[in-house]
Amino acid sequence: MSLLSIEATALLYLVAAVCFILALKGLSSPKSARRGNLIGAFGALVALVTVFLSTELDNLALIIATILVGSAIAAPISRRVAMTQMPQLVALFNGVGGGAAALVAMLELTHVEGIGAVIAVAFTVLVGAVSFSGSVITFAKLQELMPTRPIVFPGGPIVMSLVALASLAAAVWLVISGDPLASYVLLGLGLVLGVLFVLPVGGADVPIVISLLNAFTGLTVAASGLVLGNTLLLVAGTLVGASGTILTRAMASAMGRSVAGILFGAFKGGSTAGSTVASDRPVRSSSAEDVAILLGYAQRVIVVPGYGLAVAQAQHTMAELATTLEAKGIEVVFGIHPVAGRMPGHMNVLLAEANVPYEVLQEMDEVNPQFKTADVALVVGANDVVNPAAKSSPGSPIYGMPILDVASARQVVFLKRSMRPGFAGIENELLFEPQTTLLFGDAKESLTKVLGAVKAL
Amino acid sequence: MSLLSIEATALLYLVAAVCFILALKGLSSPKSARRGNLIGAFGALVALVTVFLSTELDNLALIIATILVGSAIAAPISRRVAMTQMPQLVALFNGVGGGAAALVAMLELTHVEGIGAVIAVAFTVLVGAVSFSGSVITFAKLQELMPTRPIVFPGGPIVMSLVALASLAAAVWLVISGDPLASYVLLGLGLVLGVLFVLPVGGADVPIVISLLNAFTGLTVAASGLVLGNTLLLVAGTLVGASGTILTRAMASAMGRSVAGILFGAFKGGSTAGSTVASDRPVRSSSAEDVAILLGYAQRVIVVPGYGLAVAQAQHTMAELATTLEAKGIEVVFGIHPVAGRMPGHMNVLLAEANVPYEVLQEMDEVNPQFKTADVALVVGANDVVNPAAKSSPGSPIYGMPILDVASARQVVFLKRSMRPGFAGIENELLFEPQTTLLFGDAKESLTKVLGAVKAL
Amino acid sequence: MDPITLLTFFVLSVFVGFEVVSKVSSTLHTPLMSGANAIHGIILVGAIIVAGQAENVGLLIVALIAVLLATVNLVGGFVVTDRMLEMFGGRKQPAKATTEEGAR
Amino acid sequence: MDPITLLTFFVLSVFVGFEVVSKVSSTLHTPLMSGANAIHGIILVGAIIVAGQAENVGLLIVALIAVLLATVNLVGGFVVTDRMLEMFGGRKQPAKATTEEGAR
Ligand SMILES: NC(=O)c1ccc[n+]([C@@H]2O[C@H](COP(=O)([O-])OP(=O)(O)OC[C@H]3O[C@@H](n4cnc5c(N)ncnc54)[C@H](OP(=O)(O)O)[C@@H]3O)[C@@H](O)[C@H]2O)c1
Ligand SMILES: NC(=O)c1ccc[n+]([C@@H]2O[C@H](COP(=O)([O-])OP(=O)(O)OC[C@H]3O[C@@H](n4cnc5c(N)ncnc54)[C@H](OP(=O)(O)O)[C@@H]3O)[C@@H](O)[C@H]2O)c1
Repeated sequence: MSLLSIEATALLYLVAAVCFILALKGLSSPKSARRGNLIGAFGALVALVTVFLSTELDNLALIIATILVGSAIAAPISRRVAMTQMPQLVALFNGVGGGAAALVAMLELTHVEGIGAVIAVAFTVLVGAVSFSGSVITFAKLQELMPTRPIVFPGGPIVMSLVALASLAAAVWLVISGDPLASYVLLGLGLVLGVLFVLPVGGADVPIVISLLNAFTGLTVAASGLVLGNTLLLVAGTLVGASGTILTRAMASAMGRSVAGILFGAFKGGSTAGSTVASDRPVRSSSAEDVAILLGYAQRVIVVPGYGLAVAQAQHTMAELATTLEAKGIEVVFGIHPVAGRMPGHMNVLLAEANVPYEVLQEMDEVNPQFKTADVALVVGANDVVNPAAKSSPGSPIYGMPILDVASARQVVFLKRSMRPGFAGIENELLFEPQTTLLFGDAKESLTKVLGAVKAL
Repeated sequence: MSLLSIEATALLYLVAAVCFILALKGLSSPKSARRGNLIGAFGALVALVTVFLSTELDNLALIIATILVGSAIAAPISRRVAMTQMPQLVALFNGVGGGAAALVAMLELTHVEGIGAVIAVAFTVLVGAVSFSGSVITFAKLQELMPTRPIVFPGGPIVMSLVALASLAAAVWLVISGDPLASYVLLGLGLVLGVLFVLPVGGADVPIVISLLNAFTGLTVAASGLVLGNTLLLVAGTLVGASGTILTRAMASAMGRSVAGILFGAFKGGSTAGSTVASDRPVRSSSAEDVAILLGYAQRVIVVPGYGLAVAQAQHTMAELATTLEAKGIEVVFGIHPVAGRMPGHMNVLLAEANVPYEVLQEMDEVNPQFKTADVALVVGANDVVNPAAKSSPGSPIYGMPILDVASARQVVFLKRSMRPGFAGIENELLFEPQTTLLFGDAKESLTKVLGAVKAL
Repeated sequence: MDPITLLTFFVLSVFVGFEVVSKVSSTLHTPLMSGANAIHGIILVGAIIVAGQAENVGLLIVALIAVLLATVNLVGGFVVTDRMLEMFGGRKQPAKATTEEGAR
Repeated sequence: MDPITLLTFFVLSVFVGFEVVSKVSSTLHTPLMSGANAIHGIILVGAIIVAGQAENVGLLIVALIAVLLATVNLVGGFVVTDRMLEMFGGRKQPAKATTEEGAR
């Protein structure tokens, strides 16, 4: 149908673009974030209605059916997925977006005119493919379908460089010849490149890579806008590309890392996964019963959750333990480090899901002065975010990162499985301090035991 | 000449627009402000070179000569003007810009096609004229060519409404007929409107009005861009319009006022100038010699400069007094309130001009804790920024504005001419406190006397 | 549309994107990422256009795959972000939340 | 150029303008105002164009007045802002300033 004039179409697309800007604006402030997201969704709706009303489309029924199928797949998954699996779902959605952009550009190849447009096609196909396969690998890593540690194989950097060069050659071929075959080759090489690109990234750095691939997909959508001469795609894609770039940098710096370091760290040897060698220095470990007694006779307990709590899915058990302690008149608060866990804000989401009331979740700045008066700091699957090396040893990779000051609590209890270090791969001196006790084991199992023992007190 | 292709021209204009964006970005952070301004100037240069190289221009010699004359007028004035006269100069420059936009639009009237463009012409002529005459009045007020107090005459609001309606009618006439005569009428009405608009604004509110007129001029330049089909004018003008709007609001809120209140306050009676009735409650006043003794035997003196220091042009005398005291081993610092004086940052500029070294100029947050240990707080022509009513009386117009905590100094000396209140028009209880002494007279004269007496000690 | 116009759109959008997101708190990084992710799902518009112009069955199939992928990106992205923000939302108004809970 | 393109430029520039200036400290209000003021002096480009196309002496005189006014706005604006910032500049690096003064 062409119910809309060219002007009306352009105007409606502009409205959609403004909605997207407002969405991003809203999302960057906590108060307006949810409304911002809804404004974005509204903008998308406007754009969809516009495309249907303004363009002469064949295969209308098939298209609409496909959209319905897509929605029927995406909506329930998104609604049902556990909070812990959010990051991989976001990665997957990002990947399919990149894939779609690559396919759209390939299909437009035969229609475009001018060298500029063909360059945009080549860019979109290559980067879209990288984004697709890279996102699939991050998905697999986070979903633990494959090992989360960096995967490095001998000659990796050389293979990577060769594939990158080959992709460049295919892109040039495509631009010069306009041959569809070249676009298939480019697509294939892009897919391989994406895999090689993400394999050497360690599990905890994955969120940063997702954000980077997100920015990539944004740029491919912008390039598709150039190819199709569609202002909305251009503006929306560029917005995502630019804000995604800033966001990637912000995320990296919030955890004291550099983006280049993350991407090439594993190649260069200064791996992002750090050492995984367990220390053999003596520590004081104890039983679940001992920990239960410590907790049961405390007045103030501060819980510090971390990556391990998320991995062990122990948030519900932890919430129950907190409720049980509070029923005994013990004050329990949670100290949330901004980069604890797998993704920024992870702990807030996880604990909110486990119905931990908001007022006991405290940000780092709020909670830090309270450790002095706490009887027990219960560190559940966290390590780097409480490591005093961040303050005291200038050489360490986490030096300068603000940490939770658990060291000033009267007693510190660590729940972890072994003496292996955390993400940054450096030893935590706090483990060897006299006030520290360790309870070894999976966080969920340990917490279940402690919970039982506390109830039995 | 048409040495440049259409694409090259558009590209260079885009470069200039980016320079302007970077200029605004730079100007909003202290570290990069100066560089930002230079980037902006570079952008303007690029744009000028571009217009000469890309457009077929008659009268080239005359145009260049006029530009040289304009530069020869503007540069020396700008370079030589006293810092105290900055605000009026900015107002004047803003006004001429608005005037130029109005003239350009009028001249284009015969060339434009389409109702949209004629509407843009009407807008530019009207708003440009308002901006021009309004700025001239603000200039006259600040330069004290006319009284700075709000000028209200009986029936003012009615006259204003009539002129506004007439302008609207002329604009409609212009849009419908495209008659140049209508544009002259509109120009004339705009000039009258600008005068009526600014007359009722009190002296201290003038900076906010300048900022508002600045945003207006920006919008007229944007509209001229529409008329001429020039992207650079459109983008640059819009930038200034949008940032000027935000800036106007920020300035108003920094001094606890609302923009609407400022513009219509005088009409509604809740005037911006506040009361100017002198209080007749008893105070302790003393002689310059007494003040000199207080200062000469102090260990720490904190000087709080304000509007009166600027009005009296007493900054050089104040600086000399500070140097003299420091030569006697007395510690002197200046406490700078962000909205002290006539314009934001006024005191910094004024005292920097008088060669007061940077390290003794302290911002409000730095200096406030130091009043407790100060022997004398010397308040020179300031009033509202030290008025405790901002903290203690919720009803007062300045309630909630952060103030300099002079009340906690051992002795407080006020240099002012009378018992009249400051800008906000409310009595200052601090004047009646036991630790307070007043020295009446013009700030410059009083300081000169005190300086003489200190030297004679 | 001429290239410079498109370039201008691009440049202005870059500034908007940069400025809007700079200085966001780390707590919001994930929802912001996921929200931005949803926005680029608007490639669906492009996928619909190419699907509507597909000249043979092969091309149509590829185009419909693109439509499917883009739909998943768009719909899933907004839904997942909304769910995430639902959890964040309350956290920011502890006072109100407490009252509500007290009222129950 | 078509109206919607111009509108798009306008809308994007509004966002850029808003975002860039929001949250500026009050100390910088005056220089920022004066810098923005200088930028709109770019109306000089428009004034030059109309002066170059003036068809008779009357129009030319008006156009040249516009050129003069715009030049004053542009040149004066940038110079005044630079002077103001020169004074501000040092204030922000007290340590450096002190060292320099000590060295003399
Ligand atoms: N939040 C983010 O956005 C983000 C993103 C990327 C990277 N990072 C980085 O990740 C780190 C996060 O710090 P963190 O303190 O939360 O984590 P961490 O330093 O990585 O420590 C996690 C601890 O949990 C333990 N653990 C793992 N699985 C467990 C299980 N099933 N049960 C019990 N314990 C378990 C580990 O020890 P065992 O192996 O001995 O059990 C380890 O000591 C920071 O370095 C941060 O920079 C964060
Ligand atoms: N900085 C800005 O950007 C800006 C802009 C607009 C408005 N404002 C407002 O202006 C006020 C500034 O506060 P402020 O404390 O600096 O000034 P203020 O409260 O207006 O007080 C100025 C004082 O200086 C005295 N004075 C005037 N001329 C004098 C002279 N020649 N010699 C000696 N004293 C003289 C006046 O008393 P006498 O008449 O008795 O001498 C008055 O008490 C605030 O309310 C602020 O919101 C500031």
